[in-house]
Amino acid sequence: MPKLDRYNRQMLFKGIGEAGQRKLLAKQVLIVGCGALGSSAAEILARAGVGKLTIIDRDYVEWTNLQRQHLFTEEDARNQIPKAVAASDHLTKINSDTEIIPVVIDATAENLESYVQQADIVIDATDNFDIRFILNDLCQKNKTIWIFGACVGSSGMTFTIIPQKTPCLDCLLKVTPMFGATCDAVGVIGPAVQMVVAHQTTEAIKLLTGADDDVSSKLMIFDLWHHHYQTIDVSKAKQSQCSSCGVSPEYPNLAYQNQTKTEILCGRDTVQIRGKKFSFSDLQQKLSSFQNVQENAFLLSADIHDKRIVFFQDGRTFIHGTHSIEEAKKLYYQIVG
Amino acid sequence: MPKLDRYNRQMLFKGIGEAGQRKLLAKQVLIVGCGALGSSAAEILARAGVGKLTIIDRDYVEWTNLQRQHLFTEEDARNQIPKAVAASDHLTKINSDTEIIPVVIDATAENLESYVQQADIVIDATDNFDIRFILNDLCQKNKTIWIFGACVGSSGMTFTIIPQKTPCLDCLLKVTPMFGATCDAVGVIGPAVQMVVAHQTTEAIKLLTGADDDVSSKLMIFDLWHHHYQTIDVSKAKQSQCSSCGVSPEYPNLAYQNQTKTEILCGRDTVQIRGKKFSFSDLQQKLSSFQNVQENAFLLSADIHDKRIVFFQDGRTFIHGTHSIEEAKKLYYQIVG
Amino acid sequence: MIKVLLFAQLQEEAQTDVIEIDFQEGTVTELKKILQSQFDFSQLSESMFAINEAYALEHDVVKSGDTVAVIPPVSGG
Amino acid sequence: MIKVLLFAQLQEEAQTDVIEIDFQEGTVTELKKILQSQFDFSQLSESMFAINEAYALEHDVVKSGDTVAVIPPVSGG
Repeated sequence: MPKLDRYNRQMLFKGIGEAGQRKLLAKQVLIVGCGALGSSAAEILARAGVGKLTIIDRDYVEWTNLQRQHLFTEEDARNQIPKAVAASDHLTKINSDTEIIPVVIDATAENLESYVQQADIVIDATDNFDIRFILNDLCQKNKTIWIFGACVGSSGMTFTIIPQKTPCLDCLLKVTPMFGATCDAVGVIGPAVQMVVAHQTTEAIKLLTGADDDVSSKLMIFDLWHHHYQTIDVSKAKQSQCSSCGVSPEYPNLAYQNQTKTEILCGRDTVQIRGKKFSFSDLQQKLSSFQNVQENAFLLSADIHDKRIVFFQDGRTFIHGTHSIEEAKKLYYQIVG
Repeated sequence: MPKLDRYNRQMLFKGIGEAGQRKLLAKQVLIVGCGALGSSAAEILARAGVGKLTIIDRDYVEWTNLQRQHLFTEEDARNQIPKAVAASDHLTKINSDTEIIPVVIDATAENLESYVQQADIVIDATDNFDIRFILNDLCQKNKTIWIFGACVGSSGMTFTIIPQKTPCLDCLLKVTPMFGATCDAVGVIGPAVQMVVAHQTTEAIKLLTGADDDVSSKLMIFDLWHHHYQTIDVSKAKQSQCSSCGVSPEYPNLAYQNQTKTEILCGRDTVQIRGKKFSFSDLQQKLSSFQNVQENAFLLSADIHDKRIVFFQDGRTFIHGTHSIEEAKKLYYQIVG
Repeated sequence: MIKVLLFAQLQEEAQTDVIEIDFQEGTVTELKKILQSQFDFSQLSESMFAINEAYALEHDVVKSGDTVAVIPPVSGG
Repeated sequence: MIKVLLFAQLQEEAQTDVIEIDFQEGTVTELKKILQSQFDFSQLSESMFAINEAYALEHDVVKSGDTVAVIPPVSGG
């Protein structure tokens, strides 16, 4: 069938029309993170016919993801497929017109910038504030709109951050939180994810189709279990002296770049080590005496007593079963020598 | 991994916990309709670990569905797989613990009742008021809770109808609408679908896990494009003389059963004829002189000049490309003789 | 002044999602007549009305400052 | 009386999602002190406050009848 016909029900919607659909097909969206928010946002935008989606994620599909992370199947968890790759495989079957670029990296201030520069808009589907503040600076620096989103329990929130217009994340959170509630610590229900994504993708579709005047200027927060829904006017939060979006920006999250080579993945009972790249064949020899060695094109894993070690091709290693950096490093060096 | 572990993030949520998860795994939900609302509700509930989902739908996957109907792929549209079957195939890959029963029938007052009786709750994912009023009567008669949902454009609404407690659909719509706005006539955007489903499935999960006190008693209506969100107290609408939920119910939509053998599928440019069951091999002979004959295990279709005819195994036939019952019947009898 | 929120197909018929009307006090029936006289609505008689997020009957009173939601039958799914 | 809506982890810490407080008039800073004295909140200083759906600064005034939303940092995704 002709390319446009499949979007008929979306073109019938007055806010988009055929002209809006043609714009969508020519646009590029960067989705940072491909967990619950990212996989669902990617699905909605691919079905809607966005021209190109770049999906960045550092992690692989696990069984506990399946309860709320759309696109992924039991086979993806069984084979430990990186989330960006698994999402790309499923999305291609849903809409072969949309170009999907899966990127399996640990996003940093450095490697993220070129992706931000290429994107028409950025969807925040990350799970920690470190990367959100980096994204905030990068988007202000490059004058790119990004759509903040987060959820936990039965609650969630979203806000569209428009450079030179709305407050930025730094303005809103004057005190940088040490941590925020995570799904891994306090749980989350699937519908809360979908509610955040419904708002993020609506605003994205408005921006991509040129319906800028209809974009919400408010921060939306809800609780589905207890029936709260608020849309908050945050214009007052904008600070002219903000170090990220103010008159003399310094982009602190890019300048004082976090050099940590090792970090605890919040609430995951996992430590990530950024190290040298090893060949998988070398590693396989070293792991040969351990249990449950699994390999696919993207990662190699094994059980080391009560812990599990996972090597990625980009030089990162996950040690599952500990939140002690010391213990994780000890185990890591036992293997790589 | 042990059966419960994959639901860890949902059990961590205080409103559900391990006790709630065990209840979910033992529950049965009937989803009537497997278009946009139905496919997404089924995905969320299967991922959440509902024990058994029965999915009823009379239609097959078409290209224009893919823009907003989750689960389905281009291959499903290419092969014209019945929606209930396609959904079942995908859901089984997502959660093999959930039993999925796909039912390819045109739901009527008669064939629907036994499914309603078996279900713990019913999700409305239909696309017309005829079937919703039948569902309303069946659920009142059998004291089954059903969750009304509908969407169009960037708007949608939902309301949980609890027998002997809330108003029913008849109470709310005192004048039975001749028609309601359909996605096929005025379009719909994907996020509006997800917003309705997020609310329907949250209420479903509350009911299934025993969190009845947290169930919303309000009718929710929204418009994502124009940022409206209202939760309406409809308790005043309940009528003691209602013919469906009142003191002397008559269930008019079951009693005066719609005997139409032929109907126009609203906004679809399609006529449905309920006729005799023919063997597919007989039909194939009759269709041999026509273009583009396609067959799968569930249906047989062909182009007849500028129209397309689709035979289902249960004796129904769709004539696409007309909304004239007369013209459709003429074509039908030309083929079946 | 009252604020009238229109949903779904009513928006297309009125070409807007919010109408402000100079309405001091009157019943829902009276408001319906005014709306029907100003716009070419096809399904106003089949629509639900809510005043300040409470379902309203024909004789219920709308006062200046109220927000009225008008909800037409929506059958898409 | 004011109504305080709590979101996400604050609900678990207070064991409720809505608190009614006998509060006549005072700043957000004063309200925070009262909340912190009554409940064992871990992230109140990092939370956003909104009065009647408008972002509030420390010196903004909360009056009887207002609805205050308290929004802690949420990082799940």
